Amino acid sequence: MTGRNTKTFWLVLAVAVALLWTFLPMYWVVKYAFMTKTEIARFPPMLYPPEPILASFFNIFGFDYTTAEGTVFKASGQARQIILGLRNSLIVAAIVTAITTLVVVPLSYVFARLQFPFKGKLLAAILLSVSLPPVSTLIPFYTLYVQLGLTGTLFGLIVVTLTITIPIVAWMLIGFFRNLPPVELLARVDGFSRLYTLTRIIVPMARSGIMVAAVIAFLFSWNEYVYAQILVTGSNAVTLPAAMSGFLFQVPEPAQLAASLLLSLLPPFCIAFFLQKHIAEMHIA
Amino acid sequence: MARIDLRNIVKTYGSHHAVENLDMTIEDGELLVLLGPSGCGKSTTMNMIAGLTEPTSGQILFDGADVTSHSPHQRNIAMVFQSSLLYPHLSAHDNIYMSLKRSGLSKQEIEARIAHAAQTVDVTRLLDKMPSQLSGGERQRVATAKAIVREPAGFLLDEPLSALDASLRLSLRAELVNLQKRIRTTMIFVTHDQVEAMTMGDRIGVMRKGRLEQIGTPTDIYNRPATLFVAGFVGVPPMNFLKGTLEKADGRLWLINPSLRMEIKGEFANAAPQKEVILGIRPHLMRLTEAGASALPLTVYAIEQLGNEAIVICDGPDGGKIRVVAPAGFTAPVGARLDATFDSAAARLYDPASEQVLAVGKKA
Amino acid sequence: MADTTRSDTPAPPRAAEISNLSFALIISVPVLLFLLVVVAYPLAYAFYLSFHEIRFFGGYSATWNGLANYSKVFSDQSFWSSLGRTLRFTAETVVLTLAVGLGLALILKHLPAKWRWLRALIILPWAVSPYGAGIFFTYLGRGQTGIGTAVAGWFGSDHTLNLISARFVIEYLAVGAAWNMAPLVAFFLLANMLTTPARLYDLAKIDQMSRLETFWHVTLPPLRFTLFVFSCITTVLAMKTFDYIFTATQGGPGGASAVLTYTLYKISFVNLDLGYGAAMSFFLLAVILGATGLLYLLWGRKEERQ
Amino acid sequence: MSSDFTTMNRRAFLRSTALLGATALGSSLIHIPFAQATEFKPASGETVYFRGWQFRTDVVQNNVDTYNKAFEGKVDYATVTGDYPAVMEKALIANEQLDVLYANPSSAVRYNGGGWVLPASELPDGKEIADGMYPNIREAWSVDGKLLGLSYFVTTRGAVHVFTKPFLAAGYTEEQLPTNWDALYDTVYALKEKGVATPFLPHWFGEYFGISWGFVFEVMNRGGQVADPATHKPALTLDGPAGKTLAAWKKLWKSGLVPEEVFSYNEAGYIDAFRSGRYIFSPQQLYDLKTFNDKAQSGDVAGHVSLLPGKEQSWGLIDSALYVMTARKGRSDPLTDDVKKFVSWYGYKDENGKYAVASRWLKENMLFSAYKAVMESEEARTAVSTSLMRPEDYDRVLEVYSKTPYPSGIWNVVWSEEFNFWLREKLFAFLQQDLEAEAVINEANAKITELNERYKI
Repeated sequence: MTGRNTKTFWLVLAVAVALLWTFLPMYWVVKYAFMTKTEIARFPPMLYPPEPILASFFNIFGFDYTTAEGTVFKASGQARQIILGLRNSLIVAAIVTAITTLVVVPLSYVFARLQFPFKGKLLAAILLSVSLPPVSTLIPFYTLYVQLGLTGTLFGLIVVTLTITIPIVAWMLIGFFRNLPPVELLARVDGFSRLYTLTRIIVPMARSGIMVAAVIAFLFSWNEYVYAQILVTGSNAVTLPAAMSGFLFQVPEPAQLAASLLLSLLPPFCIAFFLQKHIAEMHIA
Repeated sequence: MARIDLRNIVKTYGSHHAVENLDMTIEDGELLVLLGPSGCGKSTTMNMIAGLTEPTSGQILFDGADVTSHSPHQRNIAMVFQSSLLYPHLSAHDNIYMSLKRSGLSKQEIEARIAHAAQTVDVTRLLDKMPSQLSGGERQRVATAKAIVREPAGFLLDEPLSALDASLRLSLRAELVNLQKRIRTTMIFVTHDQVEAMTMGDRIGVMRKGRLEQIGTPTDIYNRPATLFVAGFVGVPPMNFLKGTLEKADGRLWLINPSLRMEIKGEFANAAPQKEVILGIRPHLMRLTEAGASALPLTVYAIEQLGNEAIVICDGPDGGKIRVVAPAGFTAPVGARLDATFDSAAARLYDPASEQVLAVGKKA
Repeated sequence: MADTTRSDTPAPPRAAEISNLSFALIISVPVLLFLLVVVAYPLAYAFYLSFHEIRFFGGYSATWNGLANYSKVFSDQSFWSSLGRTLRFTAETVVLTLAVGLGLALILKHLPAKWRWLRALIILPWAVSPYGAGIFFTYLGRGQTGIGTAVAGWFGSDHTLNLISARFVIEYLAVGAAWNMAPLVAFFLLANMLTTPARLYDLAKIDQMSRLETFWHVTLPPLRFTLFVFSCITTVLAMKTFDYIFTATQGGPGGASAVLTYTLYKISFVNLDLGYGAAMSFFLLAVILGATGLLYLLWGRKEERQ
Repeated sequence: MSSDFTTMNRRAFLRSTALLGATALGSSLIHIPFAQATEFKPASGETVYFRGWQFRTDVVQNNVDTYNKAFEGKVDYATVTGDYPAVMEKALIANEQLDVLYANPSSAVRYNGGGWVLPASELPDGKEIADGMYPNIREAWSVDGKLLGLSYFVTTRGAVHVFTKPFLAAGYTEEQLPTNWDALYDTVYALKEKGVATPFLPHWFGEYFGISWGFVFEVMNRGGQVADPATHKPALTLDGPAGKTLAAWKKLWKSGLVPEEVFSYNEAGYIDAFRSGRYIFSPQQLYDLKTFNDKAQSGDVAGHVSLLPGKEQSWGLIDSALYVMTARKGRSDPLTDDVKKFVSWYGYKDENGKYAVASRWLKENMLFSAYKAVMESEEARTAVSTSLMRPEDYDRVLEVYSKTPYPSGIWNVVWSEEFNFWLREKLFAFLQQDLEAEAVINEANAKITELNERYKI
């Protein structure tokens, strides 16, 4: 039937546009990771690496790379920072994700499902902290941290990151918990304590929502740049985005920038890729 | 199996009175239906019986023992919630199992009881399924199995059938009644559907705005509605109402309104002359006649053919709709003038102010 | 069993079931205390700063200057122009994010089962940091390195096609922000769409609705609350955006994309005018709260009632 | 070997005689001479924190490792990203753990104004260090007679690079290369007439050292000053170099020859743009002559990038950086001594009396030094010459370098960074919003006056 054919045609077209929209901006920079400086600088810009090389990936980890023709691509001086940043980012993101999830699940549950005095005001306070722009809290944080000796520590960065992740994840999870069926009634009739209800009934029921919450916490933590830039840059607690920005400012190393950017995208991509079906199950309205 | 007494129960939320001074007894093994429109306090009442909500004041007794401060589990009640709520992440079997998890029974015993309960409501073949794989009726049965497996002192159902389609409701209604008679558990059933209430309940408690308007057997409620609200809420088609003023003339009592002067027969002891009243009469007790002097003048609005009879819906003299039951196949053009008569002794008079029944006709 | 209980036995204490309030307190007080310390403290400190003039040269000094910082904001031309850019960026970002999110959701919904895996690809931009998105869109948009010039090249032109232009850099940045955030919106909308009964679409067919009407009357209504929630989230995130613009344009070309956060950064971090920066940041906070509040009044309340 | 002897100074001489001529045996000594080892060997056992921006961090790390290994030092090196001067200033205000840092002279002056700097003059051989520097640079790095730090690098920012291939292709000869700003602009328009779409990439990018520095050096190259070097009073005039600069800029901007996107470039974008070969002229870092002529990095222009000759006027300004010691509070005296030892080794001479770090920078990245001894060695000539388009350009490089002015009027003053950011925005507005040159000059003068008043200068 022609009707069906035109429908397929439009769908294929729409999917193509969506994929182009999704990948073009990434491709445009990620291709640099496989190009030489000369190729990157060429004008008009090249659409693809004529002879893809992996030099930048070796370089950012501190290895020289010699091509068959004998051209040497020197190891990046940022290698130590990149490796340190990778390690620190993983540590911070893992801990922040774990703490955020542990804290926010009961918190959002309580706010979503129970009636108690001052709830509205407490909720407003949480939501207010979602609205706080980092630029306005950065200086006070910084002075506080200096007094406490927390600048340049992973602990300090974790604490700050939690102030970002907890409110925003709570905001999303509250909506999710509101839509769960009222199984607490069942649980009370069945004689289960509130804690048991929460941990053994609500949590397994809300698995997909909690996964999404964890993913969001991970991403916010993994991608955090502003605080890291001020609080841990130049220390052994440097994170990947802060370490990477060395390729962006001061010394032009677009290939190494692209390579480290690609590297920094892999963990969140894997997580988003494998957990997207849970997001598709998440109802917040 | 228990007798449940509610003594002077009050439940307030802030300034809102959800339930006011409720006194009620549910006999052991009885099926009581709590009937009323949404927001009337029937669910709150049931939640208080279940122990899910604590009353602001008053007492709840199970077999004479005060359980007001007991948790639901301690009261040993079972409950089926609206839309037959189940744990969505657990299989039917595990859902039923959760009822007994805290019972202290041995694993073996629990399995035996689950098997028995499943058999009782015929869900044995569904035990491995997840709630999302069950149809509405199946879910309802699983929820019932989950309730009866505990062998509860009281069996509470909160509009369990409301989300189902009509034919399923009909069959499940019968199943539930049958089940209740078999296991002889005290059962409280909350609904806003008066047909459900009439067909299921040993007794019906009609609630409105936090008050118990009337409690009694279905026949009682139908034939002798104590208040204007009960009269209007119970019965299909609903009771007809006529406004008017009582007048004594010629030693007889008349109901007067601009288009009607009608003699009221029977004993109306407390009917004072000059009093505004509302007369209620069931459609079944009215007959259509040719237009005549002492009859009620009506204009045909619509006719519903039910097969065994027809319901003629008319515009009444005071602007309200009047329904009259006519023989099957009765026809009349829309807008036709008709008259209806009825035995005023079968009618009931209500005080518009208090909404309470004024006097009772001689014959029921 | 109930019938073994006699009325004279004392009732077991209700402690078996703790009240909502105490349960809520046990769960939330530690978290709220944490937030209080680490959020309220900096906030209070910023509040303190905003009433002082802070100096670092010739020794640190904080001089009380009352509302001077606040009144200075009103007469500061750069505040008003940055505010204008922030509002423009935010409005465009919100509209684009929701529109693109809706478009992607519609595409994802119509994917046949064997193409479902494409969903996992479409979500990926959401996992990109604002920092990374900034880098992507810099190189993509610049005339020197960008897609515009490359495409112009196909058609034989050797002209640059620069998207980072003072005239529409805000629009361009909004596109990038939408690229970053829309996939999440799309997934939440998709979740919603999948729960819309198919019957409604049959009804629409019977009513002979056009595609547009069907979209408007059947597809859209169940999504409206989600759209509202995301309009709030996007508004807040767009107004807070800093790292994305910092890496994408550094507020340029010239000051064309110097949004409020960027101006604040310059005042507080470059000029070290901490008191003034703090005062201005409260204006930003007020704008964020005002915008979400306005959204709620104009839209959210209506959605909530339904 | 010979260069070791030529660069050996009094201190090294004394030290080596104390070692019974051990230095004379030089390379035959495998072990570090005992007396020198103790001189650089840290004693406190505490960590010395050394921070800088990212430039060849591999080299820096390697140098630091060498020191740590040789003297059992505990120097902790890391880089700081982002808006470097601002981030560092924050660290200094907060009295963070920071002992040695890179700083541009303007920042160093500001840090000094904040009381956070331990001047290099206070090193044991501070006087000797200062004497070994070129006087103009020493002056640039000194406040009230105190030398603020040791030499990291010195270069000319804004030396106008020329991509000779298209220039020659347009029918010009090398002798026709412009020798002053006005001639440069004339050539740019002439090239446009000949159909070159983008003859000139001006120094108008968005970094803190972008457009504002571009203005400052052009004014100075034309013989003017932004502010008086001694009193810091404003010195811009409409009919002088500032007015001419702005007029030339306005004309250039309106001609449409400059892509607007330049305004949003960071340095990477700016360098890559020139490296692409699109442009013929561009004021760039002098040391980037090496990268532009490196085939591996700049294949499309390599071998064809030269400088505009400096025989008639100067080009650009002195862009330099120092190793600055902090005066952080609460640091123990032994640790402060360790900091001095490390800085002296790293920023001056090592245990062999060599300028090891400075020489390495010169060799590997063509970073010039403030030390005469480093620059005037044969080694330096060889190193620089091989980095250029052709060895003969070395003289041109030295010619440009030796003439480069330093804007001490606006840099050796605490408000330097503030004015710089103000100027950056004002210049963008001047071009984008078509402001009057007269208004810009008046406002700039007023801004300087205001800053002087605020900081009581």
